[in-house]
Amino acid sequence: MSAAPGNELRIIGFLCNWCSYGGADTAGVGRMTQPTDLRIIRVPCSGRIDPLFVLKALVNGADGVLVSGCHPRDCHYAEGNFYARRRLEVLKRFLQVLGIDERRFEYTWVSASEGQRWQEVVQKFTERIHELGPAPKITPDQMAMAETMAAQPR
Amino acid sequence: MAAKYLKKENLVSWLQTLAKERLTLVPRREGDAVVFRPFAPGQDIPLDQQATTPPKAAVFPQCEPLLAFKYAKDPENPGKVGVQVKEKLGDTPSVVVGCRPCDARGFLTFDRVYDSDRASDLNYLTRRRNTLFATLACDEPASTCFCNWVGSGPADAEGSDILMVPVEGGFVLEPVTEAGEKLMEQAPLEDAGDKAALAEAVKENAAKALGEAPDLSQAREKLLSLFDNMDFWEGVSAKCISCGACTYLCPTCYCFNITDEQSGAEGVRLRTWDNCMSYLFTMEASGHNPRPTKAHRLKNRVGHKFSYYPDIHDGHIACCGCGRCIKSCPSSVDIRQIVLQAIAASAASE
Amino acid sequence: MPKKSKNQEARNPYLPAIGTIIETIQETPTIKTFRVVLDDKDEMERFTFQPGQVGQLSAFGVGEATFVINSSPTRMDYLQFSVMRAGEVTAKLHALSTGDQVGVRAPLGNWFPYEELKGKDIVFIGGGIGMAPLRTLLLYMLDNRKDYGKITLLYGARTPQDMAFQYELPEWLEREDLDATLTIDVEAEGWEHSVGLIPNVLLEMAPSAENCAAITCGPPIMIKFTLQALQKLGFQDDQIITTLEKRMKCGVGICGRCNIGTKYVCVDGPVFTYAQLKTLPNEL
Amino acid sequence: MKIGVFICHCGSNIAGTVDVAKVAEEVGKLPDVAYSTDTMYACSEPGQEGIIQAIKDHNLDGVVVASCTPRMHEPTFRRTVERAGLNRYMFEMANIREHVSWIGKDKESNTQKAVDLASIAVAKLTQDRPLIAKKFGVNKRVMVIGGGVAGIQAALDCADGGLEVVLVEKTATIGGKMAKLDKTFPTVDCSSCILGPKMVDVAQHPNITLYANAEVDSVKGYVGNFEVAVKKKATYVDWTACTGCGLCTEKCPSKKATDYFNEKIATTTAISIAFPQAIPKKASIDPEYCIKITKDKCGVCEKLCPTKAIRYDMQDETVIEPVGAIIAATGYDLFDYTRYGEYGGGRYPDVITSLQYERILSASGPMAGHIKRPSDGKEPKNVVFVQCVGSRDKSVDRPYCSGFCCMYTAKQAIQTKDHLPDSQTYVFYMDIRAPGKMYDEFTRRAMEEYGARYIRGRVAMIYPKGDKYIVRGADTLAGTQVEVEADLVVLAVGAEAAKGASNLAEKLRISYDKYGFYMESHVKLRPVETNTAGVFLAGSCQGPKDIPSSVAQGSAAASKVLGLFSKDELESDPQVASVDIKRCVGCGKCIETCPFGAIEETDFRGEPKANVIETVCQGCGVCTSTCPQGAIQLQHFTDNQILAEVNALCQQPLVTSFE
Amino acid sequence: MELLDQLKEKIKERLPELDVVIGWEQGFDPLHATPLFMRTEEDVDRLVFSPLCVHNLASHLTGLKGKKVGIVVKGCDSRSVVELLQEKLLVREDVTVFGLPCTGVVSLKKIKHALGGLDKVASAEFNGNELKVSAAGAARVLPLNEIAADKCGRCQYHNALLSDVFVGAPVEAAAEDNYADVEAFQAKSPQEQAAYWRDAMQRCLRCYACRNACPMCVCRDHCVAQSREPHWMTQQDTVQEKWFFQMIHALHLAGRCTECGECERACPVGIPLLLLKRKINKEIKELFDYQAGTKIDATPPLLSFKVEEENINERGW
Repeated sequence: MSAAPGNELRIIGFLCNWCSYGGADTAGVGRMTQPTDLRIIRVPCSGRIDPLFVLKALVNGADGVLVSGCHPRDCHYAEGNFYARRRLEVLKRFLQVLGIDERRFEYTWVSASEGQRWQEVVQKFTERIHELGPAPKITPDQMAMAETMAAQPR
Repeated sequence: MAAKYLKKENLVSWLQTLAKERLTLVPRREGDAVVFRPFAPGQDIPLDQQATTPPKAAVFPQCEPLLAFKYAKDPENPGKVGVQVKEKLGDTPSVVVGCRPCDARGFLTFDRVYDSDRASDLNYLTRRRNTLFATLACDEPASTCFCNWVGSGPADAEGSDILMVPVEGGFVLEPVTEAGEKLMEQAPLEDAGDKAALAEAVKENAAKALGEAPDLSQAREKLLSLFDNMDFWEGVSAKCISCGACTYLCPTCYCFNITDEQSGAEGVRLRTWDNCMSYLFTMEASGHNPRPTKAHRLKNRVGHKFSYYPDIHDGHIACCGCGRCIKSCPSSVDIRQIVLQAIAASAASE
Repeated sequence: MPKKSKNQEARNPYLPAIGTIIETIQETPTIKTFRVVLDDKDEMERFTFQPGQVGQLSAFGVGEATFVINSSPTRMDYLQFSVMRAGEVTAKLHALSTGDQVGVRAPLGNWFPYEELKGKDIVFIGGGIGMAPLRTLLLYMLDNRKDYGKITLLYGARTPQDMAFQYELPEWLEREDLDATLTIDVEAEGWEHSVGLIPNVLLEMAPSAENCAAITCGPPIMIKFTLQALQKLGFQDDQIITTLEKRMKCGVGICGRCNIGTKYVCVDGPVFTYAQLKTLPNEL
Repeated sequence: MKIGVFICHCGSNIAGTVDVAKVAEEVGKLPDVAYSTDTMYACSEPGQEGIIQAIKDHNLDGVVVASCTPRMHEPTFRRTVERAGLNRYMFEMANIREHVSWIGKDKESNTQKAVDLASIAVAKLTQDRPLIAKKFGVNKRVMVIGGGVAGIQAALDCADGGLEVVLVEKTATIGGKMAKLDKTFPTVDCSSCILGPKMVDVAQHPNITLYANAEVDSVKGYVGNFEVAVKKKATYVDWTACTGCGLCTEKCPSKKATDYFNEKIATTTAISIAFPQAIPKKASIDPEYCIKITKDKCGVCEKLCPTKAIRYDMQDETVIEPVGAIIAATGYDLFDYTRYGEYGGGRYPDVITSLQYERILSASGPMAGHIKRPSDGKEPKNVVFVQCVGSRDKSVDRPYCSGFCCMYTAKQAIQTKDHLPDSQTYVFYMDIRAPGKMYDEFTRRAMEEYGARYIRGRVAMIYPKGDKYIVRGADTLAGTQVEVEADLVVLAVGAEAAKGASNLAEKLRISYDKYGFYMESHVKLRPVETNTAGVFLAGSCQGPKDIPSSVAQGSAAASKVLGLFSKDELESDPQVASVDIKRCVGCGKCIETCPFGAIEETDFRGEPKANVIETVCQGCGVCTSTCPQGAIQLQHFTDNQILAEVNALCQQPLVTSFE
Repeated sequence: MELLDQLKEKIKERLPELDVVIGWEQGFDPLHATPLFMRTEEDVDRLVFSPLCVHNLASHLTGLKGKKVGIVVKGCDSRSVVELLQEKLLVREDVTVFGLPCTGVVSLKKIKHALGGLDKVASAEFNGNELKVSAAGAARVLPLNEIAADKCGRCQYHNALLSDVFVGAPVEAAAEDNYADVEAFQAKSPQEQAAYWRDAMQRCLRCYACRNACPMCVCRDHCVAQSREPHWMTQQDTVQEKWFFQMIHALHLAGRCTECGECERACPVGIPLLLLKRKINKEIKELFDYQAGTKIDATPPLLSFKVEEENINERGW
């Protein structure tokens, strides 16, 4: 699918159904204007988010990935976000060695009532991704160039 | 054309000439490995030892599209979706320079299967016809080499287009095929002169260094007779970890998998190397697996190379003796030992 | 470097013909039948196959799977495939309906020795989806009825709902020139035919082995006990014919996974006599 | 697959900033989309009929509606597709209103975003499988936790409705906070006169089993089939023998035991009955003060007891109660006013809480209904009421209004005047919250008929001066500093979540807000439901409530339970985890992480495998993201379904394109 | 030698009650040891132990489920056994651990660099802290510390952490691991890092030796790398796919990897895979003060949580 028109970047959000997706709804109900880059994927719980989904999106060329769940201690499923918190923190730090700018991934907690907070999160994260610009892509052309470079004597 | 001499320092200029017309694949050091990559000027070309990976991918890539497909909608009736398919053949003229006789010979094992009375694999054959081999003869065998066991040798020219014999200061190039001869015409060559005799000596010494080869002709029946002896196979496969290092580094392993991938309305049917040591190789949708353990799978791998394949293909062993499976096996499984043990074990049980 | 292909036709063995589904039949909760016509009219007209040969059906984007062509070469209005839902490809195929297109690579493999069977009595023993390969030969023989002796059919399924080809069972049961018996594993309401496991029912039926061939296909456990039953009834190994199933990819003997020793099920099979199977290494 | 896509205008809500026709056209190009259109109101009757018609006309096997949030209308549309013969899970929704049209200004960007969101929904739908709910039986017993007025009401309503009820009360008697009150506003009628009969009904109702002095230990199971372990705390008195005659309490020599019922303004005996109308009317021993238990002396009660009910060696006992639903009615506790150092922090004996004042006012209380200062027993003249102690105060993290303090303060001012006609009352208040029926009139009466002087402003400080107290505060209406000399100061302490409420919430797997009040399922529309099926709320555990509201909620919760139990079988949500037995290696990691204990190890041909107890699984998917080989998949949110969504947004180019 | 004799004796003592004991024997050339599966006393006589015994034999344990298995372990190997036991992937009663003290094993890659190749090794002999090798007609003496595996330089557990039979005198030393290698790599810019992995992954063959050699990769036959349900990866040979697999591998090992380095050792094309796992381990250590494979009764940190995490900031915006 083609990227969006204009200068939009591809930002993917994974939101838990009970809190953050509701928070995004609340922001919508409150007509809280947000940048349009973000595309939200709804999951039942932040605990459902395998860090690999985030990596998959980044490897596939997403410019930014945002995860949001219920605030710790507020999980609809009691413990899901506690697991998520550990996994996502480890993931964030893992990026530091993969050559993926860790700022392209963020996780946060937004409750269903925090429409304004959601607006701020989207605003800030989108701004950050625009500051970083489009993620470097691995294209066949680039690979060919890398190959030639690598063939130089070391 | 007779044998000619190519000075070491002229190798690069020859490669440059070749690279203008053909994708020219030469060994290159990458990390701890030596792999075949497109020649680039200024690169170091490690020819002193066998490359880590064979040039198998030049003809049989790790992954290639067998066909592409596309779903197209009937504009009048969006509920009706048609599909079109297209074959995808790779026909880039290529040449591999600096592979070993075993590497080039490996494709002969492919040829018998990929071009038979039953079927002709056009994807393979198109590449095969467009790929030439300028093979470097071996001057000294490695501890893992056993090409002489499988009917070959360090200067075997079968499967190659040019044989390059390393001598002091350069290579003696012997044309093997017409196409090879043409390639040689593009090289800044000198008359071989007394280098020809040196080359013969190199060949002789190398052959001698390999020592006596055991007789594997009985392996065909012996391996079959051991088919139901699972104790034997469990014993020899115990240290195997069922990975694909042996098969993917093997110049003769030709098995593959076919999978589809789709993105939007378009997709490809991919052919990828497959590994008979994998549990999934024979796993059926029902959950039944005729080769459920690594013992079953190693039995098939060894059996296929030294028994079933020779049985169908005039006694040709589906192994070129390059030794990579031994050298690169994380557990140092030694296929030579298994074959010898099989011969010995079945002899003992008789 | 081979210059010329040994295979003179040299058509791309991996390139499927495109066919359109003209009809689907939900045979059982897990089996769906597809009737397919190749889009290229000439190709469809030229298309020939032998009873027992298989084809690879493509659901593009998911992959291919092998099914026997269970229509008869004597009735070439369409090619029929019956698909039991097991893995990803079959699930995708089940989602298809009339008008959808599929890829077809067929015919592949060997076939039932129908010529050699001429003049003999035939006993068909099918279990579950194993009835599909038998159907093609049964239809062929019914269409060439005079060439064969007494034809007996024993078809069993777990429950009445699991019985495929219900649309033609009444005809088979009624035909004078076919002795058809249906059986299910355990008693069920409204079931008027036999009840019992196939090997047991077979022993009760006790067909004579003399000048007879038994053709059987079904789940492994059924085959195992059916073989024992047939042997009890005096059938020799070369009188028993079955068809095998293996994980296949290329279908033309190259990709290397469906072999049993030296034999490749996709090209040397899928039809084997029990005598032939016995010469193969034990790796079913 | 043949998918139908319906892009909703929602009037101009969506169509105003999204080119819906364009979205329909773009999404219609996807290979699996057989029909794509825009519709004015997808959720309206004609909108739904349009979907049903399209399913039939185009032989669709799945539907995508791009409209508002699925949290609103997903159930609506699921029913719609079901009416057309599709499985209800062959439906996906794209939220192009809350997430697109209402928050983005640029029509072009919004349109593209709507296309993307609808495409994600299509991609997910191609991976969807029909799911079928399983049915399971219901145990038609209900447990009510908490024996305050809300719990009593819920228990009685359920019991009258024919259900077996287990009522669990933490203290030795039911009645809760209401039983401690002297009078109730705005009628100033006797609290125990109206509550007493209900308490007796509980004791006598054949359908109610009462566990007083008991607490919930653990909760297992799921709606329709809970197993609650109730810990009956040792009372050291065999209640089956005790007749509540009270002989023991008269003779008990240990008289310094804490009197919780009287809010600690008096002491009681080590063996006691909370109050004369207690239900159950049984004695219990406070082991901390019992001379026999602490020093192995005395034993007077044992000797005296006519029914030989005393058991000094009694242990806590746990009983398992299988029930099908649970009503939490655990009430509230009072804010700990000692946190206000400026009000003496608990050091001034004549600065008391409003509930202590209730006990002073009560004829059955320790002062027999005579208002006396705790310090010297003198009748006070000036009584100062301070409102919002622990309410509407961010500095003590209690920003919320406790709701009922304004009313009971007015009531207490009136009662003060009734008891002590010469007294003068002052009320420091912030705002008067009196929105109920007859409430505002009532506070007016306090001011106008009973002469209570209302001063609008916070009290800054209370300090002793001689045997009196100076209450210093601001009068924000007059704009002056005020100092009032008080004989007695009554603090209108706010309500906060009951102690241990969060602990119980975790056992019940319900959520609670940051103050510990339980979260209802929907603030407006599902006020007594929780997000855990089969667990309901009543009374102040959900937030501070006055008596009529608590009673109403008790009845509401009871009606929900009666409604739930009107079916013999319930349907389980099929969006639960499911194990691919072929892929499971039996490592048990999912068992370890499941928050609900919904996964157990089973044996499959000698191999350990995970098995999901479908009715216990809540569908969070933690297991799915735990399992490395993807053997356990949350249905409707499988890896492949989510990956399809990711790939719809960004996918690597294929190695070869068709052209 | 004495150690080896003792070990053989102990194994022979326990052999009757065991189905098999896993150790090492001499491989196809003097530098290669190879796993040995001992079923008879004669098999035990082939046992060797030297710095060439690089394999972590614990990788074979889960494949022998249901059998009574003895296993010879070095300190690092024992951590894998501990981790497997902790994750209940092994039954304690079924495993007999023969623990050894270890002063380090070699890196064949380093020897290869020193010799210029491993193809023609004629003899190899350890003499104190030196390896004497003759190859291609020339003799070389290599100090052990120059050819020791990287993991040995930072080894904190020279002695088997768990053993039913411990043979030999425990090694006293224990190094600190400051993850200097990880730090050094992290100092590169994201672009440099990405380029590094892109180049390395390009030669990946997808042979899955890294996975199959890993003692903790217990999914193996059911690995998501090749499954269609779930369909995490395509079979395309793009750098992205190969790289993504390594991300899967590393994340699935988060809090479980005992850093035996078998993934990296097994890789036929020499991709430095351990770095990825070490990075995660470094973070796991910092976040949860946890080291995999050191305690049988611990819970892996990603399978547990704390309501209040000490080292994770709540990430407010």
